[in-house]
Amino acid sequence: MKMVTAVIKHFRLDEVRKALTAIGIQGMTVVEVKGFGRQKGHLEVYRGVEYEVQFLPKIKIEAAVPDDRLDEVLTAIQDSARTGEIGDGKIFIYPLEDVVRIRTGERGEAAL
Amino acid sequence: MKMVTAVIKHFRLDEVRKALTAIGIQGMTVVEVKGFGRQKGHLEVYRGVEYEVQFLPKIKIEAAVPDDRLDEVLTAIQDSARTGEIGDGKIFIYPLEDVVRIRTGERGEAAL
Amino acid sequence: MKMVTAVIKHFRLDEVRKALTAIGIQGMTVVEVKGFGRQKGHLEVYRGVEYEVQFLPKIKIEAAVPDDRLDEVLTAIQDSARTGEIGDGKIFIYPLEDVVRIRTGERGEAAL
Amino acid sequence: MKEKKGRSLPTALALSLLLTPTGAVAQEAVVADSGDTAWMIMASALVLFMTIPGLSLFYAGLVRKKNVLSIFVQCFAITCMMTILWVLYGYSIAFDTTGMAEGVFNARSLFGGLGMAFLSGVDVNSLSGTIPETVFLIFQMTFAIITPALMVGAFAERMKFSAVMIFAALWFTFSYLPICHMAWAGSGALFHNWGVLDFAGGTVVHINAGIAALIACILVGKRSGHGSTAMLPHNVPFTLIGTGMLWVGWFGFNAGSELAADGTAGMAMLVTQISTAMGALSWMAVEWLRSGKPTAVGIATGAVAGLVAITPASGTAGPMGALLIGSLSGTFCYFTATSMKRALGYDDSLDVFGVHGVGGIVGALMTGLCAASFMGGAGISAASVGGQVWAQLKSVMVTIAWSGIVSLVSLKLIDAAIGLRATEDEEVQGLDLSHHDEAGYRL
Amino acid sequence: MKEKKGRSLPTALALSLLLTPTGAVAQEAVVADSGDTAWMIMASALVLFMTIPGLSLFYAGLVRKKNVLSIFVQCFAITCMMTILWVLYGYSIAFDTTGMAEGVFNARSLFGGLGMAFLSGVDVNSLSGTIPETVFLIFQMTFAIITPALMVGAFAERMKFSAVMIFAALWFTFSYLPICHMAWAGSGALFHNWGVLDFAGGTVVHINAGIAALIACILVGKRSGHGSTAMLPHNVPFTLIGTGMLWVGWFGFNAGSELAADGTAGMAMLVTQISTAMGALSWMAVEWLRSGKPTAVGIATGAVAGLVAITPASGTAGPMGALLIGSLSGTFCYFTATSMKRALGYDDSLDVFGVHGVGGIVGALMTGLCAASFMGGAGISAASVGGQVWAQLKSVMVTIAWSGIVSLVSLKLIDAAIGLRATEDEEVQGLDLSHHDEAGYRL
Amino acid sequence: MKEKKGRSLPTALALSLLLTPTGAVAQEAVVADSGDTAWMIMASALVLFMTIPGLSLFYAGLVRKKNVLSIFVQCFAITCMMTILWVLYGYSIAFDTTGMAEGVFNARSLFGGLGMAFLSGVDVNSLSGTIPETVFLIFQMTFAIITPALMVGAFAERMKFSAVMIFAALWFTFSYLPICHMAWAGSGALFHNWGVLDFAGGTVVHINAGIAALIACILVGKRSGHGSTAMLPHNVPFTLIGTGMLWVGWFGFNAGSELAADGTAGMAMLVTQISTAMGALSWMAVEWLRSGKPTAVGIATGAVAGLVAITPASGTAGPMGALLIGSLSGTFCYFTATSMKRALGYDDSLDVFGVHGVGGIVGALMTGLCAASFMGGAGISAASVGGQVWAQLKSVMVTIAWSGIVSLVSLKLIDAAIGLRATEDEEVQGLDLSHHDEAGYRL
Ligand SMILES: Nc1ncnc2c1ncn2[C@@H]1O[C@H](COP(=O)(O)OP(=O)(O)O)[C@@H](O)[C@H]1O
Ligand SMILES: Nc1ncnc2c1ncn2[C@@H]1O[C@H](COP(=O)(O)OP(=O)(O)O)[C@@H](O)[C@H]1O
Ligand SMILES: Nc1ncnc2c1ncn2[C@@H]1O[C@H](COP(=O)(O)OP(=O)(O)O)[C@@H](O)[C@H]1O
Repeated sequence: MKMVTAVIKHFRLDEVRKALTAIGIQGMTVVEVKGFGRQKGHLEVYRGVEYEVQFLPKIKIEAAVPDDRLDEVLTAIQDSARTGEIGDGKIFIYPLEDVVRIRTGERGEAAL
Repeated sequence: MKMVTAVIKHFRLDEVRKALTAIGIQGMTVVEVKGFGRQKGHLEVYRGVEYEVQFLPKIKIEAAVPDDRLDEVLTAIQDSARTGEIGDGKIFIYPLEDVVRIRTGERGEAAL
Repeated sequence: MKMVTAVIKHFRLDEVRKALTAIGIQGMTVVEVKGFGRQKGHLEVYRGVEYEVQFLPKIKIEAAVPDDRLDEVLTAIQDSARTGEIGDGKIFIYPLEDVVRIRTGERGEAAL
Repeated sequence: MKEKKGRSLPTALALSLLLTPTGAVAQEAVVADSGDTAWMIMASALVLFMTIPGLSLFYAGLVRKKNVLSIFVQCFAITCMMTILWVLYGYSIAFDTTGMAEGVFNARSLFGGLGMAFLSGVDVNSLSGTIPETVFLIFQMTFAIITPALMVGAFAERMKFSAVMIFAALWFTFSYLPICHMAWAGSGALFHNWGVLDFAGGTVVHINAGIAALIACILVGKRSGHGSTAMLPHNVPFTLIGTGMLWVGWFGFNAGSELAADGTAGMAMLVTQISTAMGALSWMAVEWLRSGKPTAVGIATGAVAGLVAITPASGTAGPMGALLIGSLSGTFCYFTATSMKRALGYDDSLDVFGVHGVGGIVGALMTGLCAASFMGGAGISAASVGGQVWAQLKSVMVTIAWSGIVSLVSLKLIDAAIGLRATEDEEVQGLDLSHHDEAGYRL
Repeated sequence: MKEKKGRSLPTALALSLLLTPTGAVAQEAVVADSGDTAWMIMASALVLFMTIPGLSLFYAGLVRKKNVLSIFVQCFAITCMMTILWVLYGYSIAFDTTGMAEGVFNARSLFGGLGMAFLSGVDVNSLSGTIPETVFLIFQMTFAIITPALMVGAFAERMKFSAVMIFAALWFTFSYLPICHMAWAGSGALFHNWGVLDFAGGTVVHINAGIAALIACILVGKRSGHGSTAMLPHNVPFTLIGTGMLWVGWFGFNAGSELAADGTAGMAMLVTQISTAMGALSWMAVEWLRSGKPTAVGIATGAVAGLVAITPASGTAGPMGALLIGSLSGTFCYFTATSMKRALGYDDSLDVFGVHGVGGIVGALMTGLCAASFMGGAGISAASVGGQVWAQLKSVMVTIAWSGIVSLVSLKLIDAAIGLRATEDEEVQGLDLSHHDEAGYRL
Repeated sequence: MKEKKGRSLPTALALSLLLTPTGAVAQEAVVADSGDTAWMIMASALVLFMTIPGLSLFYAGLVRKKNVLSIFVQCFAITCMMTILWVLYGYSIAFDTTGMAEGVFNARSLFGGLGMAFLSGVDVNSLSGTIPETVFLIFQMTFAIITPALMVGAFAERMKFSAVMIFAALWFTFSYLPICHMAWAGSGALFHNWGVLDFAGGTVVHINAGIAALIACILVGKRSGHGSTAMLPHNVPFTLIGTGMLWVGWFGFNAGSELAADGTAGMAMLVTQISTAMGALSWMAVEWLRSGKPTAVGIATGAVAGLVAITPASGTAGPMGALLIGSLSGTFCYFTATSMKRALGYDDSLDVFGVHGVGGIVGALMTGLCAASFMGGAGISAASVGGQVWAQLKSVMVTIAWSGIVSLVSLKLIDAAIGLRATEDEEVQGLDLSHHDEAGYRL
């Protein structure tokens, strides 16, 4: 199994959730994060004082998926999260050794 | 080493923390997340307007553990987090290559 | 590639960010977490009522890095995050299978 | 020379009960009374406080986090704009009585002239009854401020800021001012001629704004995601703070409408307190029974429903009437804001129509009944209750029709000219960032 | 016919200093005074503002996030319920003077009859001294509202909503009304006969509520996790906003208790301001010395301690007395809310007893001393200070015993009938979700 | 004996227009007027409300989350300290008129003596004009409270708490009290002799505090990270709530400065409302044009700019003047707080100088013009406008120089003694935790 983690733009969450649900991904976990990437460094001015915007609000989605669904999932996320502008985010793929469903004790892909 | 990550119900945090402490787990990191899983999809009504509850507030616990403590840890979490109802959550087990304690520079299991 | 995850003290974030930027790390993702570790257990009193401080506010930084930059990155984080006091935090190194840049579809180290 | 404007009682009632003393007072009242002035300065401050920050907080707490500032900006900008428009021509169109005569219907029964535009004729020494005219006109200004601000809740989270401002200006000019004139400009004004009782603004303020709100939320359309995404309040404590401020400020609204610190003001305050308590308790009770748990937003909304409904009656109802009005309003508004809204499917974001429109109508009609002596009211006879209720009903119908048409036409025009709605993207991002370039919180 | 109720000075003092002018005023006062009425309308608004939103905010900020709405709902629902109970029978039991006579002790020294139940006899024209009776009864109503609301802080975060409401109703009926009557119903009332000085409610409001709070927090039991889990304020700014509102509103409370806009009202305002400042500064100083840093919640609580303690003395103390009262109260309350509470181990969540109970007792006793001329007070002689302090002490003891017993019995009854506490699960989840089906914030 | 202090009109104006009626009133006014007293009690409450919680909220919302409590603590502690200092010697130095005579310049033209220290001579019966002296001195106290509190915004987020308190005490004593005396102590006082018009505190409050703020923010130094890190408001709704409270409270400030509930108070209220609306609208308009979007903080700051600028003019300007003053102030302050601050590079965290300093100067000068009859003002002739503006300018220069020097010397002394700034670590951690051992929120 893989843990697919995507850092995306805030307002794309709904699209991505729908795209994943559409291809049958049953679960995911979402957390608000702050991102620092290429989309950095623009100067802003507030009340006459300049500052550099360093961290931008982003959303991180984590979805554990069976190995054979990986490509499909990546495509779904890419398509739904892309706006074409810098800061669209990244997807990180971690190896996952095991999963346990707490309620039933099921393990592995059965637990997804 | 493994990184054991559990997505659990909010009000179970204290139990889980106690259970882990009881078996000698010294450290963990906790973050508030929003979960989307099977426990989804119920309709609610607010002021006459229907909506689907999609994301539920959950707690994610991360604890790095030595390989030989893994089973014990999984059992402890399962026992303390289970309510028997849908939405009890999941445990994800990641391989962990190394750990560093920042203060001392210790690495590996010694750093846990 | 590796995913380097560091749990650090709040007010060290800026230092760590600078240290990583200085060695050319282009991106990172930051999230507020609560830490439970050795730095626990001190009693405080509020309005005449005692309590044990269990969770301390911490910052978790995640940075995906190419394998060959790993040591450099670890040193940079250690140096910039260390205060020498308990609670300085830990670094966890995860294997990372792949990375995708959403905007362009680039993969692997090219996507970092 | 200037007569005590604004809150004239209907002829019948005035004749039988109040004409002599009022007349007497009016003739003596060549000097200002410092006690009345003190009270009316404070009453005006209270009513302004209802809008900023009261109503702003009440509404701001109910929207989603990403739109919190848009509510504040709209309420504040409306406050500022109405202040200026009131000074320029509003006061005159509402209260210029040139060309009016008791019982006569003519164009001046519907709106005043421009003789007092730019506040011409008002100086430090002008009086209005026993208070300086400046104080009277500020008191009335605060009503002209809060009324359009009330509508903001209906099209919250999606209407374009510029369109909000233009709509507020048009509606104020063509609906608020005429209805205010019909109700409160005294002899010769339409509602006055009919003997309508509207002490503090059931028609002028609540029905007027409530209908406009309904039309607007329909024309602007539903929020995107309505009916599928949760649009829950982001800061309920704000709503409750706002409720407290509205409640306390409403004493200025209702008891202030007496324009004097006297027994009627005291009674207005008492019935306001009673009706509000009953509105809140009845909403709480119905909700507790129907859904198992009394909510905080529920008790707050019920209180506002009680406040709204007692408004027109506050000068003529007694404590018993207030108990009745409050309970009815809490219950009716509960069902409008839940079952009825659901059945009809319009998206009145913060239930402006459900509370102000419906509560206003309940109040305006019940005012007729509760003025009766047998209800402990100020004293119309049992025999004339029917006639009074009929007069009330007529004023309600006129207000609904007038405000509805003005709103419809104004919104259609604005839509054609510049569009009513924020774009989908702006809406998803939130009006705070997209329209005001600011985030509400960095917590 | 109606005499100026509520704030009669003790016989001795009245005879020596004030009887003649007061008598004179009472006889002339056949007409209302618009200035006094203006002030008393506003004073009533200010005291209501103290509860909603003032006190609600003060308390709401101090609890944990998951219970923020429960505080608001309790305060609002108590406000509504007390309004109605006051109208139904409260005003009558508190202020009906039938059967009372100067110096005579009988059942009517403890509570009034039901002759004015349903506000019978009150109309637009009734006067109470120089103000409409409606205004007097609303002013008093706001006291009857805030007193039970004060108790909410003691059993916050764990008591069942229905039990809170029933307790508030029982305690209001059997403890608030009698103590209010004893203190303020005039000739023949117990405290009046003793010559007790309680200008604005040291016994009636603060000790009364403080003792009930102590009993209740003990009987309801500690919050689960008390003594091990942190139960820190979730929104300190709310507490500070609430403090500001309480402070400003308290001018209505204290200066309003004069029932007129005159020199005594002005002096009451002045001593209130001074005592509050000293309460805050002394708490800040002690905290700074003892724990190294002055906290925001500390300065806020110290201010409230100063406000509480000056309350009974505000009509008779001078600036010097206010400096003394404020400093003592800030210091005493600091130690009660920290060291003493810790030693005794009860869980008075928000220090209602520590501030209102203790501050009220300090104030009630010091009122005797600070009324003395040599303290710059309103004028009892040095010789009679001892007797005055003794009278004060008696009233304090009666209030403690009375409120303690009523609270104990009421709570035991409620516990037997429906239980006092939320379940463990409900408490862990938070009362907002478990009792009111709502979350405070979505930030 | 006591004359109506505080708001004497300049000699020329008084002689030509107002001397006779004022004189007449002053002679009759051996008794208090309950209406004036009612209003002034409320006006005092309103001005206190401006500081706690109004200004505290306005500022607290604008700082970063980690410093929110430091703002509140500073505002509250200043409120308490000023209360006590005012009672001890402040009132006397500001308003003791011993040794003063019309037109005479001597030491007493700059500050009063200590004859009324410890409020000696003030009792329940003392009058000041038609109101109790206690009420007059509380009203003035609330001005002495808010003025130093205004400065807090300039050195927010970095100045040491102890240094803030000492600076506030020194500056109050050596700058606030003298300028207050010069402007408002009546015959013989410097600004009075010059015929300066400062109805409610353009020089005394706003320029005085604005200059001190500028000096202080320069001497304390920039916040660490200034110019690179974002220092955005953490809670804009708080700032807007604070704005609403300031706005409403300002009626107490301006209309209260009439010390009576009369036509001038009414007109002061009206021009205040108009100027505020124009201040907000003009800031909004300029911002909309320049940066494409009107912000919430912008409309709020513009409103405050309008309030500040009308303050000195509020007793003499008419509606037309108010439109002008508000628009100018909104525009000027916008450019000061953005372009000019950027060009000069000082770190006035919350634009105290930009709004109070600049707005105060605009207002003080325009007061001269807008008092002219052709501007609809209270009535100086076109011919004397030049002289009036010159008098205004002189008072502005004196205030700038005086406050500047006092601030500079005080801060240098404090710096030498204990240091002005929190340490770098404390600043990074935030003043809430480092100085007050508390976190603002646990959300
Ligand atoms: N090396 C990295 N490690 C962890 N997170 C990263 C890394 N690089 C980028 N991110 C995350 O991805 C987000 C988007 O990256 P960015 O470089 O701004 O845009 P893009 O991927 O479109 O070029 C960042 O805000 C950050 O949260
Ligand atoms: N595939 C997944 N990837 C990541 N997180 C998941 C996944 N499936 C479930 N979760 C997390 O686990 C939580 C509980 O899952 P759910 O399916 O609701 O209940 P249960 O595991 O008891 O059947 C979800 O709210 C979500 O946060
Ligand atoms: N085994 C662990 N798994 C996950 N996170 C941990 C673990 N141990 C420590 N942490 C995190 O690291 C932080 C610092 O650890 P702590 O033991 O307090 O200090 P130190 O590492 O300096 O000895 C903790 O607050 C916690 O967030």
